[in-house]
Amino acid sequence: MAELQLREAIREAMSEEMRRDENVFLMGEEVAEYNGAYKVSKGMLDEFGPDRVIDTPISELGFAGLGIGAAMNGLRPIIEFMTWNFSFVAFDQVVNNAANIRYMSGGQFGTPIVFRGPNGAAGQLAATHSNSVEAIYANFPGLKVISVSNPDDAKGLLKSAVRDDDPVLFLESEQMYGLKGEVSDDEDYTLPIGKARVARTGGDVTIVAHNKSYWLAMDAAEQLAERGYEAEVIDPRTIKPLDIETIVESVVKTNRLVIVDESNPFTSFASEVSQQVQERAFDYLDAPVTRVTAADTPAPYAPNLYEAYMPSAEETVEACLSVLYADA
Amino acid sequence: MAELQLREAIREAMSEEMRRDENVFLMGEEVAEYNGAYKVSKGMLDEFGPDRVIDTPISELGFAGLGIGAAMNGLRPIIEFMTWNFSFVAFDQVVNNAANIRYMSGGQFGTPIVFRGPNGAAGQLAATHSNSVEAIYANFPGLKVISVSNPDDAKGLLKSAVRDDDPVLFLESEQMYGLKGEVSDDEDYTLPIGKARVARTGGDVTIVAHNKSYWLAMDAAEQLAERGYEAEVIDPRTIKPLDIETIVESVVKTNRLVIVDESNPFTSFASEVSQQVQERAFDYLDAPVTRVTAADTPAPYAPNLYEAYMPSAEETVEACLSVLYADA
Amino acid sequence: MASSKEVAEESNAQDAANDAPAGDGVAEDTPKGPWTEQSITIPSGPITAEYTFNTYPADAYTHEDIGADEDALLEMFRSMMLQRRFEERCRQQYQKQNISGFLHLYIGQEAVSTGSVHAIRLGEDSVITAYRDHGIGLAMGMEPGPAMAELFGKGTGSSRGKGGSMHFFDQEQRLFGGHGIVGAHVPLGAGIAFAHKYRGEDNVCLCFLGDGAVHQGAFHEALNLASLYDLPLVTIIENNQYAMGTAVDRAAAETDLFKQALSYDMPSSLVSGMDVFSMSKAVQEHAEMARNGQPSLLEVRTYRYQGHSISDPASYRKEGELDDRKSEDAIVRLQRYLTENDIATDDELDAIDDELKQIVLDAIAFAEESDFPDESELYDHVYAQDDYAFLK
Amino acid sequence: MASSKEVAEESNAQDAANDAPAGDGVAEDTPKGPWTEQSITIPSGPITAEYTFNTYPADAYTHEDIGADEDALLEMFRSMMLQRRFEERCRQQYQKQNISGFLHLYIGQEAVSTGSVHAIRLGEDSVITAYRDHGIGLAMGMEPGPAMAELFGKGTGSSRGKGGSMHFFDQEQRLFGGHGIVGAHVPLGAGIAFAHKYRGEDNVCLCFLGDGAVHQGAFHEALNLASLYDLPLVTIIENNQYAMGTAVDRAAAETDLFKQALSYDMPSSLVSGMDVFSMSKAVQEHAEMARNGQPSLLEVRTYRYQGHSISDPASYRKEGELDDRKSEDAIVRLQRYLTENDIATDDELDAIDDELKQIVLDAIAFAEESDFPDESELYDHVYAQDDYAFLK
Ligand SMILES: Cc1ncc(C[n+]2csc(CCOP(=O)(O)OP(=O)(O)O)c2C)c(N)n1
Ligand SMILES: Cc1ncc(C[n+]2csc(CCOP(=O)(O)OP(=O)(O)O)c2C)c(N)n1
Ligand SMILES: [Mg+2]
Ligand SMILES: [Mg+2]
Repeated sequence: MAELQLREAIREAMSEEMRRDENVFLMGEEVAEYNGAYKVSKGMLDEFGPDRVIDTPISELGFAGLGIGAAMNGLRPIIEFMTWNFSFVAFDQVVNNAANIRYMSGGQFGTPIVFRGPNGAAGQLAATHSNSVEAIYANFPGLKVISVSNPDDAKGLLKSAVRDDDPVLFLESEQMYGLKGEVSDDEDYTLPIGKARVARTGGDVTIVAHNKSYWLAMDAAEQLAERGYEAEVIDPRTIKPLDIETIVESVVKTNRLVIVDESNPFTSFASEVSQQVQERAFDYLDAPVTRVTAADTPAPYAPNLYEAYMPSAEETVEACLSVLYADA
Repeated sequence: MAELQLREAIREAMSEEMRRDENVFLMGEEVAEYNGAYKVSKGMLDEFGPDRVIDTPISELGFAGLGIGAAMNGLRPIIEFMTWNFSFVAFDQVVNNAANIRYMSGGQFGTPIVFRGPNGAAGQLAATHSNSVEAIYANFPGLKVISVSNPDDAKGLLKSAVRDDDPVLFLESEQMYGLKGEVSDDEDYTLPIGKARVARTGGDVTIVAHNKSYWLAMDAAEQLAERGYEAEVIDPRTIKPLDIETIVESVVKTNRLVIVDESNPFTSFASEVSQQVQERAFDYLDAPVTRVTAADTPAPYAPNLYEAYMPSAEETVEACLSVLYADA
Repeated sequence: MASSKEVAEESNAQDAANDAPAGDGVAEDTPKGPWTEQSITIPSGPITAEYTFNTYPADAYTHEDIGADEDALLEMFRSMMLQRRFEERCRQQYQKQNISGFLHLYIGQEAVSTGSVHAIRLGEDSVITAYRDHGIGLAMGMEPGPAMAELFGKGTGSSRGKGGSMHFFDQEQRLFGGHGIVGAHVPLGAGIAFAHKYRGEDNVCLCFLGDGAVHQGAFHEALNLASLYDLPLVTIIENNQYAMGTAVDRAAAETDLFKQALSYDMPSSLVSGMDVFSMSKAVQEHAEMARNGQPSLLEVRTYRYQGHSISDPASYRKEGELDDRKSEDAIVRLQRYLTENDIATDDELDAIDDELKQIVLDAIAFAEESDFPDESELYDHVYAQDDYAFLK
Repeated sequence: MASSKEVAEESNAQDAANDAPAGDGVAEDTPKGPWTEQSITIPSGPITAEYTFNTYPADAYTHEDIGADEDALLEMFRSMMLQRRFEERCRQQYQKQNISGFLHLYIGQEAVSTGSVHAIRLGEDSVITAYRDHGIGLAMGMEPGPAMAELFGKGTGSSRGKGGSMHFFDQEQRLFGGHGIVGAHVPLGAGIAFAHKYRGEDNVCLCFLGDGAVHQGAFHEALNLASLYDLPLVTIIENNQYAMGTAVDRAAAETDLFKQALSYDMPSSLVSGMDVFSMSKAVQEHAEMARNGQPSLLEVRTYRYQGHSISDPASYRKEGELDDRKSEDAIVRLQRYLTENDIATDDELDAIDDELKQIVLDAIAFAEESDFPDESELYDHVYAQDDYAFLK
């Protein structure tokens, strides 16, 4: 084990996979000469050279599609979106091409590709630069979506994503790139796609939260503990395929579920978890499944509005208390 | 009242609004000389001329953005997507520009624009031509999303959409364009955006269904009636803003909810309705909210696979019987 | 060959002389550092640039010019004729409702597919196209039976009945589809070429698109990337004059589509799609360029005889236009060439035609007799791991 | 003026002579019918096309040449100097953490904004740009106070604190933003121009974008539409040599960005962005073309002195490159012109500078003293109907 920043864990995963398999390459804006807009790929150009660590023009639609074509022809591209906001100009390539080609070709061609980059709001970046995309992409069959909250999961899941034969969307976080944590240094360290992690056990309420929201949930759990309530915190890690069994198991025990998701609420991942849980654990629920999300507004710039916009540990505590029918 | 096809009702709404307000124009692929890929705009070029009924190259990203810019500068564009599948190449324009400009400019510039076209699967058109987009777009604050099931609603709601000061996405159906129904011929006939329609009253189970699925629900309701169960069928008509009150009111009465939605299930509109209803009517639900959707796969071409892929009246009946705890 | 690129470099050299912006071509040779090599000093006089584009007109080449022996010529005839007979039946089968969904026929454009396939290393080089894909599929050797079965949506179809008309794929022959979103497959073509180069193979990718697809951003982004990375890609615009009901000159501000290459410092040529020899010649020369690391663009002028899809009456044509174009028919042209040069007699060609008609009837029979896919296949091929539990 | 367009038509006339594809320009005059006017007969010889691009070098124009009297000249000086002083303080305020999010400084490019604004009918013509928007905003007359307050995220900000640095808008002066997604505002520019034409106004839209934005499909689709519909649009590429850390010649296969116009049958010119006179002259002439229904493209060669954003050390520059460019500084250039031509003394200019510095300090004071927006404003301006019940 070594202590790494999230960005270092991601870099290590990419570098190890590139050493292991020469069909793996990294392509994106500023990934090579500039060492990455957020320094995730720092030093990789030096190690792997310009044929495998490739700078692109600002052409997401073009290079996302180029990656998919390369994957159809035997390579395993890692395509970096500087942020997932910019994937919207490449949306058609991801949802119509990467997702469908295996199916449309009757299994003749696969698209083993990883699209990765930071997701969600990252401070006062305003409306067009604060999108959370997990729900939108997870709606499309054929795609797998991963969203990580810590360096160890990032390394293990990114390595699995690169080895996976299907298109995987890997969501990171700009504000967590500096986050440190213990990371396995096993060159073959992989984590299974589609398995949630029970990060904290407790019998009173279940909190499901991924990416940055996971830390709000852990913070809220601490505050609840001080009030005598034990929250079970589950990091789904994979958005799709969703490990609903682990979540249901917990709800059967706690009879209460709060989902923290920094996306806009309407048709969000939180809505999906809620629907699936109430369908499978209806008789076990003692309170409505409750979500804590961003406001249903674009992201504002002003610091106070931005704070009001984002979900918080406090709101999470309140939501838990309300499903516990305890007064705040 | 006159009996019109869906396509005629849409045409009448557009033509009346263009006669009323010269700032309204229609732009899209094949809308003018060809009279529309599905003949929705038949005759409009003759009436309004090439300056107001405008053919475009196959440049959805370009002309969607052109429409938004024109809206910022005082016009009221109606942009036709030949089908909503093709809106994915214009995705960024719709979700980042149309949706956010009013907010980002602090209210200085609005984007009164209507994007319209057929949505959803329309027969054996395979994976890239069968997308249902309502959930994806409704996730974005700043957008309004309407999906219609009949000519009268289409006319009243499209006229409201054109007069609305915000961007409205208007979802039709290729397979319903020939569907006939009585339509008001009042030149000022508008229906409020954000109001659901209770199409059939019943006390045993509530079925929420929009667009083509509405007809599956009505069919299912008939079959249930024969078995002695009265279903209440609600057509939300507006996806966002959602008229949750009308739905909750019904569920409070029936204590059971089935949602029919031909989209892929994960993070679908059905998931959102389910989440909101169980949050607001938790104590009234006698059974889990149940959805009937397309399979969680891309749309296949083969007729038998396609049939298995799509939701059906039979599945809807089964879902209702299961929430009624009656055996099929 | 005189290519726009070389000339462009000349004219740039000359630009440089009157100290205009330097740096053209720098993208080709890896720059010494990440910094700009461009000057911000603007030359005083106007800048002029001259470009030359090769042309490949009809009736300009003999079979020796394209290195085709007599067997190869008869193969070309078979290939074009098979496409036509196959699609004539498709129309009929659609009316019989054995085929559903969209059906876009290639009739009239057969010289483009056949000439291109003749020019490449079939099975090693790669090909990708849009939804008007029956012709190229058959020209590449897809079996008529599974092809027809795909249109019928049968389990024996080339894509197991999952794709239909718009999605012909053939892993063996390296046909990468069959794509339905206009222009969206062009970046895929660049990626397929990228993989060839990445592995150090000297194979190329031919990427076909329609005249209407030129107006999709994807086309432009892909061409810039192909040129920037020196990808072995030949991008071939099948300008059949219409995009659905929209004439090419009602959609393109610059109606000479081959000039699109100028923005990407790429050679381009203009080719007749009504002569299989011209097509083969052009694709041979440009594929060769691609093998040497120079991507290029071809604009092919051709014509579709049928409507855009089976449901289109094509009333947008000018009166007499269709007959006019049909008088250029590529199959008739080759037929004439073969007989006039005593390579084959009309009877021999008729015999081949009869044989092909029978092959198509057999394909229909095969499709009819085949079963629809098992319902469980709905959940196959969504992911590599079939039958994912969570799907159901 | 000799424009690429006219020459293109010449060369096409000549093409036509050796019976090359006709139809160029057809897109301009409405075609008689929906059918194609294009020939599919391919000319035998190679096709050549020659293009000419006007240039607007630095130090080539006097103030009379651009119709500026002495007051106007001093206005230009004030305008450029205000931008620079304002942004120097922005940097400092960012370090003080009064400004957050992204901050992209325009320092070095002031002649582009000021020259362009001088060339148009301010308040009637329209302007749209990307996120590096402080300069154009101030040049168009946005008040420094509300501008700075926007950067501070205050309720008195020009966008009520909702947009920040990337989203300057001014309805009064017709600045349509301030946009953050690279290239995505270019179609908006076409649409703004479309509305001017639709209403029969003789106003134009200036659309500024960066050298990096040329590689977005949106740019290409928008230019084709602008040319096809004859929109009063002047598209201005501010080629400041870098897109973030990527030099223009590491991203563009064709590094002469002005040649992008060839694909859209549009005139284009190359302009020095380091001389406010050259900018004004170029925009005047091209805006005039636009008023007459001819859209065009300008490539402006300029340079940003700061990093891409406040957090960028800009270590990708060549050694000495920055000083080299700074020696071309547009403000110094105008200063020299004013003094050498006895239009103003150094003291007078210093006095103006001092005054501007004070204006910026007052703007900061205004921003500091202003309140943050009321929390309820989070839900305002999502829709025209404020405070939609369903939002909360
Ligand atoms: C992005 C997108 N927009 C619209 C369509 C609908 N559409 C299908 S084919 C077609 C015309 C394409 O014409 P062209 O590229 O010339 O190819 P051709 O049909 O002539 O072979 C259109 C508009 C689509 N499939 N994809
Ligand atoms: C579609 C998209 N991709 C990536 C980005 C991230 N990004 C912001 S600015 C920038 C560089 C743009 O350079 P240029 O167009 O030359 O403008 P300049 O910054 O030089 O003014 C990039 C890549 C973005 N905002 N939008
Ligand atoms: Mg065509
Ligand atoms: Mg730049």
